[in-house]
Amino acid sequence: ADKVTVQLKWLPQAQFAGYYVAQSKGYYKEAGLDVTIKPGGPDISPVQVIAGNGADVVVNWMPDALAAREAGVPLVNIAQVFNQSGLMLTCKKSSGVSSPKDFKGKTLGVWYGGNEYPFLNWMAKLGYKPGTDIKILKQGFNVDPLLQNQAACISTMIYNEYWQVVDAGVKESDLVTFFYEKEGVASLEDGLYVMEAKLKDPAFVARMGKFLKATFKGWNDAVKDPAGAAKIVVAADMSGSASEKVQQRQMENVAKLITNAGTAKIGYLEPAAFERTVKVLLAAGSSPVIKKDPGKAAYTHAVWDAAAK
Amino acid sequence: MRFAKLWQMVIMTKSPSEGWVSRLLRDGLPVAVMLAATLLIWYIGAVWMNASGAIERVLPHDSPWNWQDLLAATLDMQRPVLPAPHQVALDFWSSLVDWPIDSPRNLLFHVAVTAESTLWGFVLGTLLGLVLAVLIVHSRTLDRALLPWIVASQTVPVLAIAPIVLVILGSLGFSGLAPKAVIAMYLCFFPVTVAMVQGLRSPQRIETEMMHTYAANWWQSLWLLRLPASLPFLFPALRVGIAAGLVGAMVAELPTGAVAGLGARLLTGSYYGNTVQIWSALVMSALLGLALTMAVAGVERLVLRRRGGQT
Amino acid sequence: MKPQLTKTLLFVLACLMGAVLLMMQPAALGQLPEGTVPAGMFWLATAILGALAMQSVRWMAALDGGRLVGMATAALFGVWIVYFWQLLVVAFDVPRVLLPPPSLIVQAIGEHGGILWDDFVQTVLKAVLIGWAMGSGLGFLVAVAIDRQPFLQRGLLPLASLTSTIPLVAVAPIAVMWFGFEWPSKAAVVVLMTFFPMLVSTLAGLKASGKLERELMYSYAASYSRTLLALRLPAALPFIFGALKVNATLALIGAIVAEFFGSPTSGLGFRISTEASRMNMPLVWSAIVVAAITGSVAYAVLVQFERRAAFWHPSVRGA
Amino acid sequence: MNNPDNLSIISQLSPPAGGRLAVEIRKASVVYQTADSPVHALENIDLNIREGEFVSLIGPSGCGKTTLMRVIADLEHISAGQVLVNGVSPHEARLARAYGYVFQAPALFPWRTVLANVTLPLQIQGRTKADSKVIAMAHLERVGLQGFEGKYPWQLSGGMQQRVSIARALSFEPKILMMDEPFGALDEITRDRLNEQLQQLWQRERRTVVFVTHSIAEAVYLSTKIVVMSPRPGRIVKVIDSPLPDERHLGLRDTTEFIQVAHEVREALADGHHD
Amino acid sequence: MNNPDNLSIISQLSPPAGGRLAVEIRKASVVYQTADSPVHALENIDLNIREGEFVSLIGPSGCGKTTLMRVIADLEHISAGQVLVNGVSPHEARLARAYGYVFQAPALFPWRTVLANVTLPLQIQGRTKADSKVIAMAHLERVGLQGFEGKYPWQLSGGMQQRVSIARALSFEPKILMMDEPFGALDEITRDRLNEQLQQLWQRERRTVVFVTHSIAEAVYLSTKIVVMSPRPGRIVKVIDSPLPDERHLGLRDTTEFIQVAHEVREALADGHHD
Ligand SMILES: Nc1ncnc2c1ncn2[C@@H]1O[C@H](COP(=O)(O)OP(=O)(O)OP(=O)(O)O)[C@@H](O)[C@H]1O
Ligand SMILES: Nc1ncnc2c1ncn2[C@@H]1O[C@H](COP(=O)(O)OP(=O)(O)OP(=O)(O)O)[C@@H](O)[C@H]1O
Ligand SMILES: Cc1ncc(C[n+]2csc(CCO)c2C)c(N)n1
Ligand SMILES: [Mg+2]
Ligand SMILES: [Mg+2]
Repeated sequence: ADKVTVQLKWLPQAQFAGYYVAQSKGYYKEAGLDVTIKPGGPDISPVQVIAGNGADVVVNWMPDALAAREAGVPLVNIAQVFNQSGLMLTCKKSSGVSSPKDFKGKTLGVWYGGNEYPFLNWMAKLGYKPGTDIKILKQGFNVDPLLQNQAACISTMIYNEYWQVVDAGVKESDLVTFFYEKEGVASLEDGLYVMEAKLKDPAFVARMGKFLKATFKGWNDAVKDPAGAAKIVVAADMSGSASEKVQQRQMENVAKLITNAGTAKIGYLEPAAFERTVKVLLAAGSSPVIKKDPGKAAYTHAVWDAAAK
Repeated sequence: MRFAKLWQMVIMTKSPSEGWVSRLLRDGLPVAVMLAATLLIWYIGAVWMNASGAIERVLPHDSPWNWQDLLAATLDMQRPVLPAPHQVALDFWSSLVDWPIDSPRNLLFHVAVTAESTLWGFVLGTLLGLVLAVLIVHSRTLDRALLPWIVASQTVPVLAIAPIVLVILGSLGFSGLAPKAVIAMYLCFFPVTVAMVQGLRSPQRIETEMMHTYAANWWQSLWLLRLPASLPFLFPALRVGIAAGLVGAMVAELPTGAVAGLGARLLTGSYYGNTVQIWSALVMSALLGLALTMAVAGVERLVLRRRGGQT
Repeated sequence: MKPQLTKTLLFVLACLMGAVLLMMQPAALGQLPEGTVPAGMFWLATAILGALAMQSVRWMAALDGGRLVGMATAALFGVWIVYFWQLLVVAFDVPRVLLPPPSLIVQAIGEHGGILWDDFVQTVLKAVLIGWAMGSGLGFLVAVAIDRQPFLQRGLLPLASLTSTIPLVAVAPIAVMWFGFEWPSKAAVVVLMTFFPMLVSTLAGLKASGKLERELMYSYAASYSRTLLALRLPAALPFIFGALKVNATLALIGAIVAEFFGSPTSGLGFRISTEASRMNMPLVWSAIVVAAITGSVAYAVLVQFERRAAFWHPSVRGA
Repeated sequence: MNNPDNLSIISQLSPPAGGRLAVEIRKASVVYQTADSPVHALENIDLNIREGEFVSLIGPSGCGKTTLMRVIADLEHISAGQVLVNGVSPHEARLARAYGYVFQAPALFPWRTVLANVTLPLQIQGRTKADSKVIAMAHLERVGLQGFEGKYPWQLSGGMQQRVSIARALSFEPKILMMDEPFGALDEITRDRLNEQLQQLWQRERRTVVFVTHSIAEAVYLSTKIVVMSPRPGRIVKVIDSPLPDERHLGLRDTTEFIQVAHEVREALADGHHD
Repeated sequence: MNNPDNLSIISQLSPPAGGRLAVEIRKASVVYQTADSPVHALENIDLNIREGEFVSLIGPSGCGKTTLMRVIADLEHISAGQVLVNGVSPHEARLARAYGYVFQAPALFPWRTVLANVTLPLQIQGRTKADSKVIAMAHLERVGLQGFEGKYPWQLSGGMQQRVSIARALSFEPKILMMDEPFGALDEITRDRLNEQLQQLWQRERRTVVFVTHSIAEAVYLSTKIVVMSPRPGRIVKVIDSPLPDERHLGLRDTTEFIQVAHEVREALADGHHD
C-alpha cells in the first residue's frame, strides 16, 4: 500500500473526524493507502512538519499556509474541507460588550500563530489601534481568561471553545458572540495542503487523489452520523481526555461548516472564497499577513479532480 | 526473599540498629504535620479562590443562598480555579482503579509513556555527561573551549525551542520516542557533566601522584582512581538529572502531538478545561519524580554499600 | 612564552583570513545557480579549514595565562561554531524554517531590535528579575527562619523535594489562571521554581560552618544572631551564590516557557512561540539568542559578585 | 572501680596549696552514646588545677584529653561527677568569659583580616571598635605579628595562623587559657619557637594554662604539672609535678633533669598504653 | 656560589664505599616559577645514597626536603644538574618501578578494602589477582595487620592506616623506599612503635630508605646518615654519619651517645635556620 502521512492542526477531536472515520472504517485501506494520522497541538506547526518532510499533506488554515508560502515554504491547497469559518469572538455581557464599538478599552483574547491576522484586520476596520484602544492578550489553549474575567472577549470556535464556556456554567444568554464570517473578516479554515514541488510528480497527484476521495467519504459519514464519528474520535485519542458527549456536539457543529457535505462539491475550493480570503489577509492593518497576492499558484484543483473521477 | 532484602536495603535510610518506630516518629511525624498543614491551607485556598466563580456560575442568581451553600459549591466545582484536595484524590483514584492499565484514561498508562522517554533520556544524558566530563578533564583544549559553552547551552530555553528541535530531528528521521528522549537528555547531561568534571578532579594531588609513582597509565588512573573518587559527586547529579529529564520528557510531549504521557495529560486537561485532571496529572508527575529520584537514591545506596558504605 | 603567543595569534589570524576567503565563494553565499550543488573543491576547502580551526583552538588553549586566555579560547571556539553553521547551512541549502543561517539571525536582530528590546523588558526586567529576586529572597528568609526548627526542616524538605519535581509546564497554565496573563503570572512561576533551590542551598550553607568555628563562637558565649551574622552567613555565601546562579537560568527558562501558556503581546516566550508558528525562524532564533546572552551575562555577573563577596573561599582565590 | 579510686588519691595528695583553685574536677565521667555501645571517654576523673599553673595533658590518642578540655569549657556535659571552674559551673564560667580556647586548628574566619579575627571576641563582649583595635594590636605584637594585621588568614603560614589564634584567645584577657594541641600541625623548629614564646608569655602573666600535647618534650618543657592519661576508659594514670625551675629556655632540654622527667612521663605513658 | 661548593665536598668526602650507589645527585637545582618571583627550592645539591643506607632528610619547613624526594621519584623536574637513580634517570627508574613512595598522609582509597589497597600497585603492574593477593597478605602480615585485610581504611586508626600505606609501598618489592614524613600525623606513642617496626624491617631487609622527618629524635633513631638542610635557597647544611650501632631499640634514646648525635643535628639545624 502507498504510504501517506497527514499532519493535523490540533489535538485529536471531531474537528478532524473525517480522517479518523476514513481510517477506522478502512476507506484508506480500500483505496490502497497506508495512512498515518499525526495529531497536532499548540506547539505543532504543520508547516514546519511538512517542510521538515514529516508529512505528505497537512491540515491547515489558509492565513497560515499563505504566510508560509511567503516565508519560503511553497504550500499549495489541494482541497478545502471547511467551506465556512467557525471562528468567533465570545464576550461576557457582564463585561459591558454588546457591539463592536464597546471593544474600546477592553482586553480581548486572540489566538496567535497566524490566526491573529483576521482579527487585526477587523480591528483595523473598526479603527482600533491595538495596544492603545484595545488590549490584546495571547490566549492559551483554553477559555479560562473569560471565566476568570481576565478578558472581556476571547476567540472561540463555534464547534469547540464556545461550548466549553457554556459547559463551565456560563449561560448562553449571558454571552455575546461575533462571527468572523458575519463581520466580513473570515478566512478559510481547515484545508489540505501539500508541497508545490511534489505536485510535479503524477504518481503523487494520483496518490493524493485517492487520499482525498477516501477522506471525503469519511467526512460524509461523519456529517451523517455524528454519534458514530464521536466514538471513533474518542477511540483515537490517546490522552484519554476526550468524551463522546463533547465530541458528538463538536461534530454536529463542524457539520454546519461543511455545507457541501454529501454533495459532489465536498472539498472543492471555490476560487471566489480564496480571493476573498486573500483580500482579507492583504489588508490586515499595518502588518498584513501576506504582502503580495500569491495568485492562483497557491491552490490547485488537479488533485480534487483526480479524486472526483 | 532476596527481593525483600534488597528492597529493605533500598529503603533503609539510617543505621539498622535504630528502631523503625523512633525513625518513623522522627522523620515521619514532621512530614505528616506539614502535609496536614498543606492540606488545610489547600482547602482554605480552594474556598477562597473558587468563591467568586461559584457565586457567578454555580449558585442560583434568583434565589438566596447561605454560606454553607457557598462552601459546598466551592469544594465541588466543575471548573474550579483550585480544585479541593478530595476532588483531586477522587479523580486520581478513579483513574487508577476504574480503567484497565492499558487504557489512556488510566494515569499509569501515561506514567509508563513518560517514564520510558525519561529513562531513555536519563541513560543517554548520563552517558553523554560522563563522556564529556572525561574528555574535558582529559583535554585542556576541551576544558577551555567547551566548558563555557556547555554552561551557555543551559541558558538556551530548550523547552521553548522543543518544537523546533522536534521538527529538525523529524526531518533527520527521528520520530516517536527518540525526540522526547533527546530533549530529556539535553536537560540531564548538564548536571552530570558539571558534577563529574568536579568529581574526576576531586582526587587530591597526593593520590594522583601515587598512581604516577606506580607508573599507571591514563586508563588505569581513570578506572582505578578518578571514577571511583567521583561517585559521590555523580549520584547527587543523577538525582537532579533524572528530575530534569522528567521535565524535559513532559515538555517534549506537547509538540509531539500530545498523544500520551503525563505532559499530554496536563495539556489536554488544560485544553478541555478539566482542572481536576490537570491537578491529578500534576500530583502524579510529582510522585513519578519522587519515585525516580528515590530509585536513583536506592541505587546510590546499593553502590556505596558495595564499596563499604562510606565515601 | 611571548613567541608562543605571537605564533598562535598569527595562526589564528591566518585561519580567519582563510575563512573569509572561503566565505566569499558562491557556494558559501548561496549564490549557486538553481539546482547545482557545491563542487568537490569547496568541500575539500571546508574540511581543511575545519582541521585548521580545530588546531587553532588547540593552540589557543595551550597558551599559558589565566581566565583571559580561557575566555579567548571559548570565544574562538564559538566563532568557529557560528562560522561553520553559516557555511554548512547555506551550502546544504537547509530550509530556513528549520535552521536559519546566523547571518539572517543577526540581520533579524538588527531589524527587530526594538521589538526584541520590548520583549526583553517584558520578560527579563519584569518577570525574571522580580521573580528571581522574590523567589531567591523568600527562599533565603525562610531558610534563616526555619534554621532553628529541625522539626519544620524535616517536614518541609521532603515536601520541597516533592515540589521540585513538579514540571513547570504543569505550573504555568495554573499560574496564568490564578495571576492573569501579564507578567505577575510569569513571576509567580519563577518564584516557585527558584524558591526551593535557594531554601535548600541556604539551609545547607548555614550548616557549612565548621564545628570548630561554631564552638569557638560558643566559647565566647556569642548570641544566636551574632553567630549567624559573624560566622554562619559568611560561611553560607558560596552556597547562596551557587543557588543564585542556578536560579538565574531557571528563572529565565521558566518565564519564557510560562509565556507559552498565555501572555500579553510581547515577551521573549511570546515572540518565540508566535514567530515560530509564523515561520519567521530568524526572529525566533534572535529571541533565543537574546535569552541565551541574557542568561550567560547574568551568570557571569553573578560569578563576579561571588568573587567579590566570597573572595576568601578556596574556589575563588584559586587555592 | 577500685583502680580509679586508687588513682584519684594521687591528685588528692597534692592539695590546693599555692593558690585558689581554677579548675576542680571530682569523680567526673563522660559517656558517649553511640550506635553500637557506649564509649567511656572519661571515667572517675579527679583533678585540681590551681591558679597560675601550667598543666599539660598527655596520653595516647583517644584517652580523653580533648573531652576533658571540652568538659571544662562547657562544650561537653559530664555524665556523672562535678566540675567547677573558678568556683562556678562551667556554663556560668563560659558566660562570664572565664577562659580562652585555642583549638588544634587555628579556626580563623577566612573572610576577616587578621585584625578583625582578633577583635571578634572583643566585639562580642561589647567593647568599642577603637578599644578592640588597640587591644588586638597589642596582642598581635605580643605574638610577633605586627605588620600582618591587614592580611587574610590564608595569606599566612600555618605557624602564623596559630599565633593569630593564640592572640585572639589572649585578647580578652581570660583567667584561664585552654589549648588543645595548638602546635600539632607545625614543624619542629616553628614549634620550638612558639613553645619558647608561650613559655615567656606564661612567665610574664602567670595565667592558668591547660595544655594538650602529644609531645613529651613539649609537655616537660612547658608545664609545672603533667597529667598522664590512658584510654578505654579514659582515666588519669599519673600526675607529675615538674621539678624544673619556672624560668626555662630551649637548652634545658639537653639537661639530665629534663631527660629524667621526660623518662618518667614516657614510663607512665607506656604503663597506660596497653594495646 | 662558594658555600654550596664547600658543602658538596662533605658528601664527596664519603665515597661509595659500602655498596653501589642507589641515588646520585650532582649539582641539582630546582626553581619554581611563581606569579611574582622564582623560588629556589633546591640549589646545587650534591648527594650520594648507597644501597642499603637509611638516609633521613631533616630541616625547617620549606627547605626543600619534599622537593628533593620528588626529584628522585620523578614527580618534579630539575632545572639544572643531574640525578641518577639506580644508574638511570628518575623517569626510567619510575617506569622500572624502582621505588615505593610513602606520602605523609596514608592516601588510601576509601572505597577499597585494606587488601585491595595493597594489591593496587600490583594490579597496575599486571600481576594476576591470586598472585597479588598472596603477596599483599604477606606484606600486611609483615606490618602486623593480618586479620584486617577485609576492613576499610576509615575503620582503622591513623597508625594502622599508615602501616597499610607502608605495606602497599613494600608490596612490589622496590629497591628503594621513599618516605615523606610518614609519621607526621601520629601521636608520639604510636609513632615510637612504628619507628621500632620500621627499624626492624630495615634490619631484616636492608632496603635503601630515604626518609623525611621533622623530628630530630626520629632521624637519629632510624638513620645511618642524616642530611640536614636549610631553606631559601634549599641546600644541604651538613651530612652526619651516625656512629650508632645498626641494631637499635627505643631505650637507646636516653643514652648519651644518642643525645650527642641529636645535639649535633640540632646545632646544624639552628645554623641553617637563619630567620
Ligand atoms: N562525639 C563523640 N561520640 C562518640 N565518641 C566520642 C565522641 N568524641 C570522642 N569520642 C570518643 O571518646 C574517646 C576520647 O576522645 P578524645 O577526643 O577526648 O580523645 P583525645 O585524647 O583528645 O585523642 P586525640 O589525641 O586523638 O585527640 C575516644 O575513644 C573517642 O573515640
Ligand atoms: N609547586 C610549587 N610552586 C612554587 N613553589 C613551591 C612549590 N612547591 C614547593 N615550593 C616551594 O619550594 C620550597 C621547598 O618546598 P618543599 O615542599 O620541598 O619544602 P619541605 O622541606 O618539604 O617543607 P615542609 O617541611 O613544610 O614539608 C618552599 O619554599 C616552597 O614554598
Ligand atoms: C497556539 C495556537 N492556539 C490556538 C490556535 C487556534 N486553533 C486552530 S485550530 C483550533 C482548534 C479549535 O478547537 C484552534 C484552537 C492555534 N492555531 N494555535
Ligand atoms: Mg584530641
Ligand atoms: Mg615536605
